[in-house]
Amino acid sequence: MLIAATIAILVVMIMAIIRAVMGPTLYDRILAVNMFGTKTVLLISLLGFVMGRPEFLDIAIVYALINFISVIGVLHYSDSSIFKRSNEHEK
Amino acid sequence: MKDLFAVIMLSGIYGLLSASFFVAMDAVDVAFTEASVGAGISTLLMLVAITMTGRTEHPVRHKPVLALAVVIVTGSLLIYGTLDMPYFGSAQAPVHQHVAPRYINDSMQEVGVPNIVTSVLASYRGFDTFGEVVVIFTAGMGVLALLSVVRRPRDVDDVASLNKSMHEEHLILRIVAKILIPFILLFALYVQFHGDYGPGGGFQAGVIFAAAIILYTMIFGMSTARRVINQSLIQLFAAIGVLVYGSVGVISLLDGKHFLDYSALSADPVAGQHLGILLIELGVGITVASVMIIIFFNFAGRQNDQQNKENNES
Amino acid sequence: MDSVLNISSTVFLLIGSFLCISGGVGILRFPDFYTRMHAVGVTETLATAMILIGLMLQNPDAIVILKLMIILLMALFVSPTASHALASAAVHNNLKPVLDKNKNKESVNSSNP
Amino acid sequence: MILGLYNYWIVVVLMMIGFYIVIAHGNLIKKIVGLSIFQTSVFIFYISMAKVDSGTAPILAEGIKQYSNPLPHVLILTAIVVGIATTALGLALAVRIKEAYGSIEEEEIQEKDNLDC
Repeated sequence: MLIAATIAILVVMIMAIIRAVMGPTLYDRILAVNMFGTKTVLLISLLGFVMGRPEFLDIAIVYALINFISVIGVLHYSDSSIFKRSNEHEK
Repeated sequence: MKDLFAVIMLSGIYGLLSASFFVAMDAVDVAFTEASVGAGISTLLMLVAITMTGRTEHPVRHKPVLALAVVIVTGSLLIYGTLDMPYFGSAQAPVHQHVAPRYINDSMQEVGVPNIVTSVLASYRGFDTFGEVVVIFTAGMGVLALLSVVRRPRDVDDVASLNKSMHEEHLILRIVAKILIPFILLFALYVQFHGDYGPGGGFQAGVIFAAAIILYTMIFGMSTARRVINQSLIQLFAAIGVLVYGSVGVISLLDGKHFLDYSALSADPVAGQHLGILLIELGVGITVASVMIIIFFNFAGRQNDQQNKENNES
Repeated sequence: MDSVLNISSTVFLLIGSFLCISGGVGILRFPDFYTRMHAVGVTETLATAMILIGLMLQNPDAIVILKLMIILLMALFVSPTASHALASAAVHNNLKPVLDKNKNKESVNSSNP
Repeated sequence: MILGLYNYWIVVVLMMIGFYIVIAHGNLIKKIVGLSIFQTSVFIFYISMAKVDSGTAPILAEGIKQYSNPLPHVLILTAIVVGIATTALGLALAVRIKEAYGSIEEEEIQEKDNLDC
């Protein structure tokens, strides 16, 4: 059962990568990366159980934190002036 | 891809993926580090850098056939070289015969720390780690020398008022960050001192600590963060971390033992090892955290500076 | 008792996996950014909660359950915040949703003269 | 079985992707991304060498006989943090180059240098 859940999460991760590569707008890419991050948290907690040593959930906690920080950071810096200018340029 | 932003997003995904690979390969400590470094900090630094250097790449003018040929030749030579290597996962490989069995079998008696990675990192190969810490310190100094800006006091007020207007926009973010940041700092301390028994240690804790400060800087603005964390104080801390590490070594020299031989620190050699590892991890943590904060502050400070200049010009 | 735990954990894991997959299909198939965000929102909170609860039922160890609770709490705190920040940034930078062409043509025209 | 060597081949492929990006692209930021891919391939090489079949993570616990090799983990752990520090240094250099030359494309920088001479 654990293995089935792991495989399901891997499939979803692949889908997120496809969206990150295709993503027409910047925000689609950020969304895909965010989703990939949360799925990684799940994958790591599942892997701990699959390998039979579930003590190492600290890594998953770090992931949840770092993922949040990086999404906020990406948004913060994608708001800066240079990006806006190049976005207008694209339009 | 010509859009560097997309390149950086994908490299962030690559970092996440390689960290989950490390978990699957039993390297929990490495996954811990890669999680906090590869996915978080490096993506952020690259983003700050491209806001300063421009977002698009110019098309390649010359044909990359030569480069491709070089790459293919090198790659096939390397693959030919792997043919003599031991198989994946084989327990008879030469790597597992040399010193590893001693670390696995004897480290519990000699060092008394369940996490073998920590005992090898801080005790058996302590000198090596000292070198790494000095390298990190030097890199921090290099960034400081390259990017530090002399700021005029008048500008700071402008930035502060600009930040105030931004604060009202990010109300929800601010509140959640206020709840989360103490938790992150506490978790960093847990990682720092639990490194003997589980995955963790000074390197990881330093990066997580710095990540919390970076979150604070991004949400509450550069000038507020500078008021909390003094730039010169943090430079002092980076040096103190290296000095703590080095002085532990010197103390054991003064006691007539080898450099970084912690059994000199206490009457009981195992207790001495515990104390030594604790002190050294503390030194590593302080240095890594302050160097990461220095790097980020300098990047972000320069970016703020550039934006202010552009605003003044336009 | 043991078999009850096992079966319920299996059920939770199955629901979680199904929600994950449906969210993954959503992120690929939905037409614009805002609808994709809806799909991701489903996987991020509900599916995460389901899978983590399923894992909690698998292991009787107290510290493991505590850590899983922390992860769950973090996920419930963090991902809605991140989604909110993402959506508000997208709205601020004038990213328009793709509206139904037949129904909304007039309204789009009237709002953008 | 020659297929037992597949981990090295993955490493070589990743390494060559990084290498190609470094030598074929003119943009300095992209070169740094390429370098970090190269770096990660080396990490993966070490970590995959450390893996032992049916071994678990090298943290001592009761009832476990086979551990993976801890030594490569130690080396890579420090290498990752040093890697981010050096990447930051490279990015700082790129930012300074942009300020001095107005561009981070290799060819444009060289043209400007030639004009100055």
